Amino acid sequence: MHHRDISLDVVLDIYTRVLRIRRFEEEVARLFRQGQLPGFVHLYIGEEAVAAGVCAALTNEDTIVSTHRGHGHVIAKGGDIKRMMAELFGKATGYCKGKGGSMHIADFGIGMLGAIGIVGGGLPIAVGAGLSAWYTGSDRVSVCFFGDGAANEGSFHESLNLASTLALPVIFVCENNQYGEFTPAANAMNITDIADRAVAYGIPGVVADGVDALEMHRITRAAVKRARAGGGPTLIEAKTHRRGSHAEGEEAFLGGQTYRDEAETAAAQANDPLLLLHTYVSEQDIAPAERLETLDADITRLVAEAVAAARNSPEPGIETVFEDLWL
Amino acid sequence: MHHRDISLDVVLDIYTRVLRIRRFEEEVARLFRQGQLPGFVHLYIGEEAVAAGVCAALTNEDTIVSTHRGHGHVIAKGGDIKRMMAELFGKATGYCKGKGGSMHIADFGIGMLGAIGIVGGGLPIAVGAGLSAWYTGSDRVSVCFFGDGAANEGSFHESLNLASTLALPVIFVCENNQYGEFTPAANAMNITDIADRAVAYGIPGVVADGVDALEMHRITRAAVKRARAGGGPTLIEAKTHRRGSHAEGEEAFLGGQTYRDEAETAAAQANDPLLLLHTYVSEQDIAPAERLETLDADITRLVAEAVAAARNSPEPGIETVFEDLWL
Amino acid sequence: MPRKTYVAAIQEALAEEMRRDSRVFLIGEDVRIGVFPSTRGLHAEFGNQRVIDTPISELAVAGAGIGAAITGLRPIVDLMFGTFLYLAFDQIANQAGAMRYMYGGQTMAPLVFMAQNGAGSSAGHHHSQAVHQFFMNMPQIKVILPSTPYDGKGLLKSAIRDDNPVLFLHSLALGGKRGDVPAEEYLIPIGLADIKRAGRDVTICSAGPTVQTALDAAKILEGEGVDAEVIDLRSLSPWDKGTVLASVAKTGRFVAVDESFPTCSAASEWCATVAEEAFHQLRAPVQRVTNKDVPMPFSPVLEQAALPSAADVIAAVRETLA
Amino acid sequence: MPRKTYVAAIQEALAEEMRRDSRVFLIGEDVRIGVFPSTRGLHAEFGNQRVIDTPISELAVAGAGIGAAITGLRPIVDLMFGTFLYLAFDQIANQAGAMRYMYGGQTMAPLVFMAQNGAGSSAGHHHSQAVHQFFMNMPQIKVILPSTPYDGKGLLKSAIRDDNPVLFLHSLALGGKRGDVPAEEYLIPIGLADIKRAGRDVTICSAGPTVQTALDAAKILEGEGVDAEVIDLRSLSPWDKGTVLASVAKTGRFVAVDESFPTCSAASEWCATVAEEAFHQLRAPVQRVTNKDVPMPFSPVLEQAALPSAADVIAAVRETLA
Ligand SMILES: Cc1ncc(C[n+]2csc(CCOP(=O)(O)OP(=O)(O)O)c2C)c(N)n1
Ligand SMILES: Cc1ncc(C[n+]2csc(CCOP(=O)(O)OP(=O)(O)O)c2C)c(N)n1
Ligand SMILES: [Mg+2]
Ligand SMILES: [Mg+2]
Repeated sequence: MHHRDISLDVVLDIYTRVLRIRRFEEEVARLFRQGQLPGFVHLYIGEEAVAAGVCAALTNEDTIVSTHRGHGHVIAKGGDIKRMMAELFGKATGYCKGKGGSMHIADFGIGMLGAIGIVGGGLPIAVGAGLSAWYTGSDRVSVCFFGDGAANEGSFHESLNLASTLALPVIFVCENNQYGEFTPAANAMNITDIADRAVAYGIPGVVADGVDALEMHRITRAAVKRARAGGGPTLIEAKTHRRGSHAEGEEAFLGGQTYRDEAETAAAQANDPLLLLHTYVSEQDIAPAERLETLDADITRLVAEAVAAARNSPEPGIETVFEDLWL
Repeated sequence: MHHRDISLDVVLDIYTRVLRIRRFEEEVARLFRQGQLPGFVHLYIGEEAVAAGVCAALTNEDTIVSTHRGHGHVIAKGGDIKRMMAELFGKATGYCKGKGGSMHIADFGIGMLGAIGIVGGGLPIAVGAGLSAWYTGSDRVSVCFFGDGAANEGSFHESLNLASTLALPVIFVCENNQYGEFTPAANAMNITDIADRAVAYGIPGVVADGVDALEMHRITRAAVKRARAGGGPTLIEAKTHRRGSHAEGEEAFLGGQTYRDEAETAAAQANDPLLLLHTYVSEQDIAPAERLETLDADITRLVAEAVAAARNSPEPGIETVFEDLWL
Repeated sequence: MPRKTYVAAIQEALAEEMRRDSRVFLIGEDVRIGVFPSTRGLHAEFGNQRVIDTPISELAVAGAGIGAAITGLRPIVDLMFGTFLYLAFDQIANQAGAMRYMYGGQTMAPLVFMAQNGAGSSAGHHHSQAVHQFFMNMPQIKVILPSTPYDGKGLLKSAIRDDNPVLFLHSLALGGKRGDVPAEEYLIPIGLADIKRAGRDVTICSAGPTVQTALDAAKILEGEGVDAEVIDLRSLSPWDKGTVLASVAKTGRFVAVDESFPTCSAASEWCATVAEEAFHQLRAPVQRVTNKDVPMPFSPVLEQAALPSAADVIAAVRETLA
Repeated sequence: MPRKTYVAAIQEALAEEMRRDSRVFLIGEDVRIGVFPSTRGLHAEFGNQRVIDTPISELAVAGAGIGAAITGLRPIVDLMFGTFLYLAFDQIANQAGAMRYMYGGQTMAPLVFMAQNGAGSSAGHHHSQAVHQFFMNMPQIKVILPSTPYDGKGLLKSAIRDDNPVLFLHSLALGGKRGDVPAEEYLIPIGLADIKRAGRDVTICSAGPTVQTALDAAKILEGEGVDAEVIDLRSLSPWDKGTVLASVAKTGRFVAVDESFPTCSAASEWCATVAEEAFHQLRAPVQRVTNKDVPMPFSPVLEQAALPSAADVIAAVRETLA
């Protein structure tokens, strides 16, 4: 398929975002296996097209709210890989000075209002960001990422309904990776398309191929346009899959049990968002192979530098436990 | 319209339930105006057809869960008017020994699992009652009454979805009286029919004329049959209206403000469920006029006796504050 | 000085602050009509944009307030009854109070949650619980519970101007109570107690509706020759330890009167603090007067029996003097 | 005696009770696979009907447990992390604990809510809060927080047999800890404390993970010639006042060690009670050792600094001896 309506610059931009997420996450996986990262880590590999396609349709002023699986969202919105990596290490130089960690990265400077460890916890907050835009007459839009599992939380229902009644500029992006932890989405809801839930709120619901970053982008662009024009919220369901564990090290949780069909998983993994985009970029001659290789090398180096910097960064001082409190 | 599929006995039974509710509530309104009842009172006048039509399709073993506007549900399920009235007075002889009051009447003996003052609070509990039936292989069904306002609570979403995924025998009866307190349903949701929300859960959603007790009955009967056969939950939206205040004495809340269109309200009130049923019963010669008059007189006397008994009942003893605690 | 009701004073604070700062707005269920008179009339003045009715969706409404606050506005989120905050508990505990800290100081959440707290109108358990104790436990949430029109107005205005999340609790039981409210603008700082009656013999610590209970008790005790000091904390978090400890240093006796279930209540906190920090000044065991440890019953007779009463306070004071 | 891990002991309790009583079943998110090993293997033995995976819907799942309980079953509702109970708070506070009372004794709600409580795995604020203090405040909810495999098993079995709602909290931090667990069946009554170390000089009251903190402190204090008594409350509601007061009568000194934010914490409750009921036996001010009053930070260094430590306990004990 040819995406004539997406300029070559934008395609390359989206490709870069996907690649940055991929290389970052691959490194995080390694670090976790080596026992270098505290806490829980939920990787975004396989789902990069969603964040990249969506965020490329946003300005710096537009805001996003993220989940426990949030690294990809931060990077796609333009986050600083060094400060992210330092945060994963719990270091003083991290985005949150070590107070947040993987599940709580934020960068208010780029409209990244925070990752949230409570499933469904971000939806109401995104509605509030949309309310702000509406209230001040700004044309900012608010995007909320959340999973298929989160779509079964009460907060999903209340948030979409509230955004709809006030016609707020909120775009709800459901990343349907088919599982909530170890539970297949099919066991947790009796419908095939979460997008159908839009009917309950009188708003548009769109199913998107979440592996195709350019389709994600096109659909988001339309929703953004609608929202900026006062048309209210849209629910976008991105059909996607996660490559790896629910949380890194899930083998320990599973104790030998399995929960995914291996053949199905392999098939899904063959459908790789990076590969898909790479093929398109190559076939359309958007950038010469060397340029893509240089890009990859640059990103890989950046990630390596981020790791080195994070390792060499100081632990937060004990006294900082009592900082960042009441104003 | 002729309701050939509903036997004359059942029609008379439903008529009786409607009338019992009406006469009870009229008396409660009087008592409240006279300042004889403590706390808040939410009347069901205008909505009687819903509870009556639904409950006539249930056995004594089937359970219901109710709301802040719960008197009609208790009566329709076969509740004792004396114990209800005493409870409204807060007397020791009331259903809950004066501990519950208008918003918390229960009668576990007839499968009335309780009125609940938290909007939307009953839905999860009704799912649990359905879960019990499913678990034990009983053919009991669980009915949950709730309002249009409650359909915007997260508990609505989670409860319908949970009941659907487990295919539980739960019938969700949404009493859409067009208002949640003083807010029109149209301001609180962007859709016309709450029944459409069934789509989100892959279950049937039916719009019913909530003023027509016999239609309510027919639709419920079908849903009950389906549930007993393992077909899972149904969402029934009963379009209805409340005759009077949100809560008795709402004038004090309103301070001269209005929130309903007077003409619209008058039109709705002309469409009275008791009148409708009375006309049908008379036209179909189901019972002679004298029999209906006697019925009315009997009910009126029963209510009057209930009031007298409640008045003459003792206040709960102070020591009962410490009764009904841990087993 | 003009005399106003408690609810009217609250309404005035809302109106004045909305006039002063266009970022301030009110959102909640039926705030236009005003289920409580505290929000009545605001819609007429400020319109649909600044007085926003919502669906019945406490979790989303609370969260929307937070989202609006961290993006530059100053919302007042009316959640009506304290118990309805249970539905929004996650957003308040996990987000509102923690966001600033969790994100390393990148943001602030200047918003006010409002709700009626406690019992007294025979509404039954679902509408009659006090909830302040839960929110006192949460770091970085301020909690206010005023007892007079004057305090209510001055503290609500401070709450709205505060850059942190504040839970402003008011009391149906006090709604119609009148008191002096100056015509001129004034603020009361959050965290400052007020001694509502000075005394030498025993310190009675209270807040919200229990202030009157304590004062009623003090009056009767006066007849018995006991001179009680009644402290109205007004702010529950942060709270004015200094005033309480100074009072105990003087009286040597301490009674905490709190409308709450007893365990892990505000009264527990006050007593624990006094026992830690004023132990050597104490001449008798501290005493707690709280709700009985049962759900709130409906019957007015039982409800009164379940709530802390002046008689309970008097008994506790006598214990400390025994 | 066989040695088992804390989680294995909990799993055993679940399996034994499910075998004993067919009305007992387990419901929650991913209980089949078992996010925590405490529920692992049960699905293989008991199948889909008695080990029920649900959507991520805490409010409905908790409420469904209540509905099942009042209609004759004995559900165990696994809510995974304590903070997720915030989403189910309404059902627990407004319904589970109150139903029996509210409806005049017509019903009972025999169910167990299970969740991991507190911090220690660097999971950040949203997964690391202790929640027991909230539920201790609620009338008619029992709360359990065991510190050993033996206690965990015996108390969970009692909880499942209890006719009232019980919140059974366990601790990830203790999950891998081993201890003796008899092969024979046994129960531990709810509401009974255990003296984990007898001593004469100071009473240290603790529960869950703070028991080890207290024991670590006691060991070091022993080297300084201080003989501390460490009480493990095990049940937080109802709690064993008698054992605590008897200990204070002996030692005259009291330190409460509680993993919770400080204000209105379990530690507040214990100190208030001791100050009320053992005042004349106290020879020094009571002391609280709790979390610092900040949201739970992620960094292991900061997390440790925010939690109560043995050093904090030692400092508090020294204060009481000063
Ligand atoms: C309120 C809440 N319930 C449960 C959890 C535990 N939990 C963490 S991730 C997760 C699965 C979420 O599934 P989904 O929304 O599909 O996101 P995904 O992990 O697939 O990206 C669960 C249940 C949580 N963090 N918060
Ligand atoms: C959780 C919760 N939020 C708000 C309220 C206050 N309240 C009581 S009744 C009511 C309106 C309910 O509307 P609806 O569900 O349509 O029922 P109706 O009163 O129309 O029968 C509201 C908002 C409540 N009791 N519980
Ligand atoms: Mg998922
Ligand atoms: Mg309604």
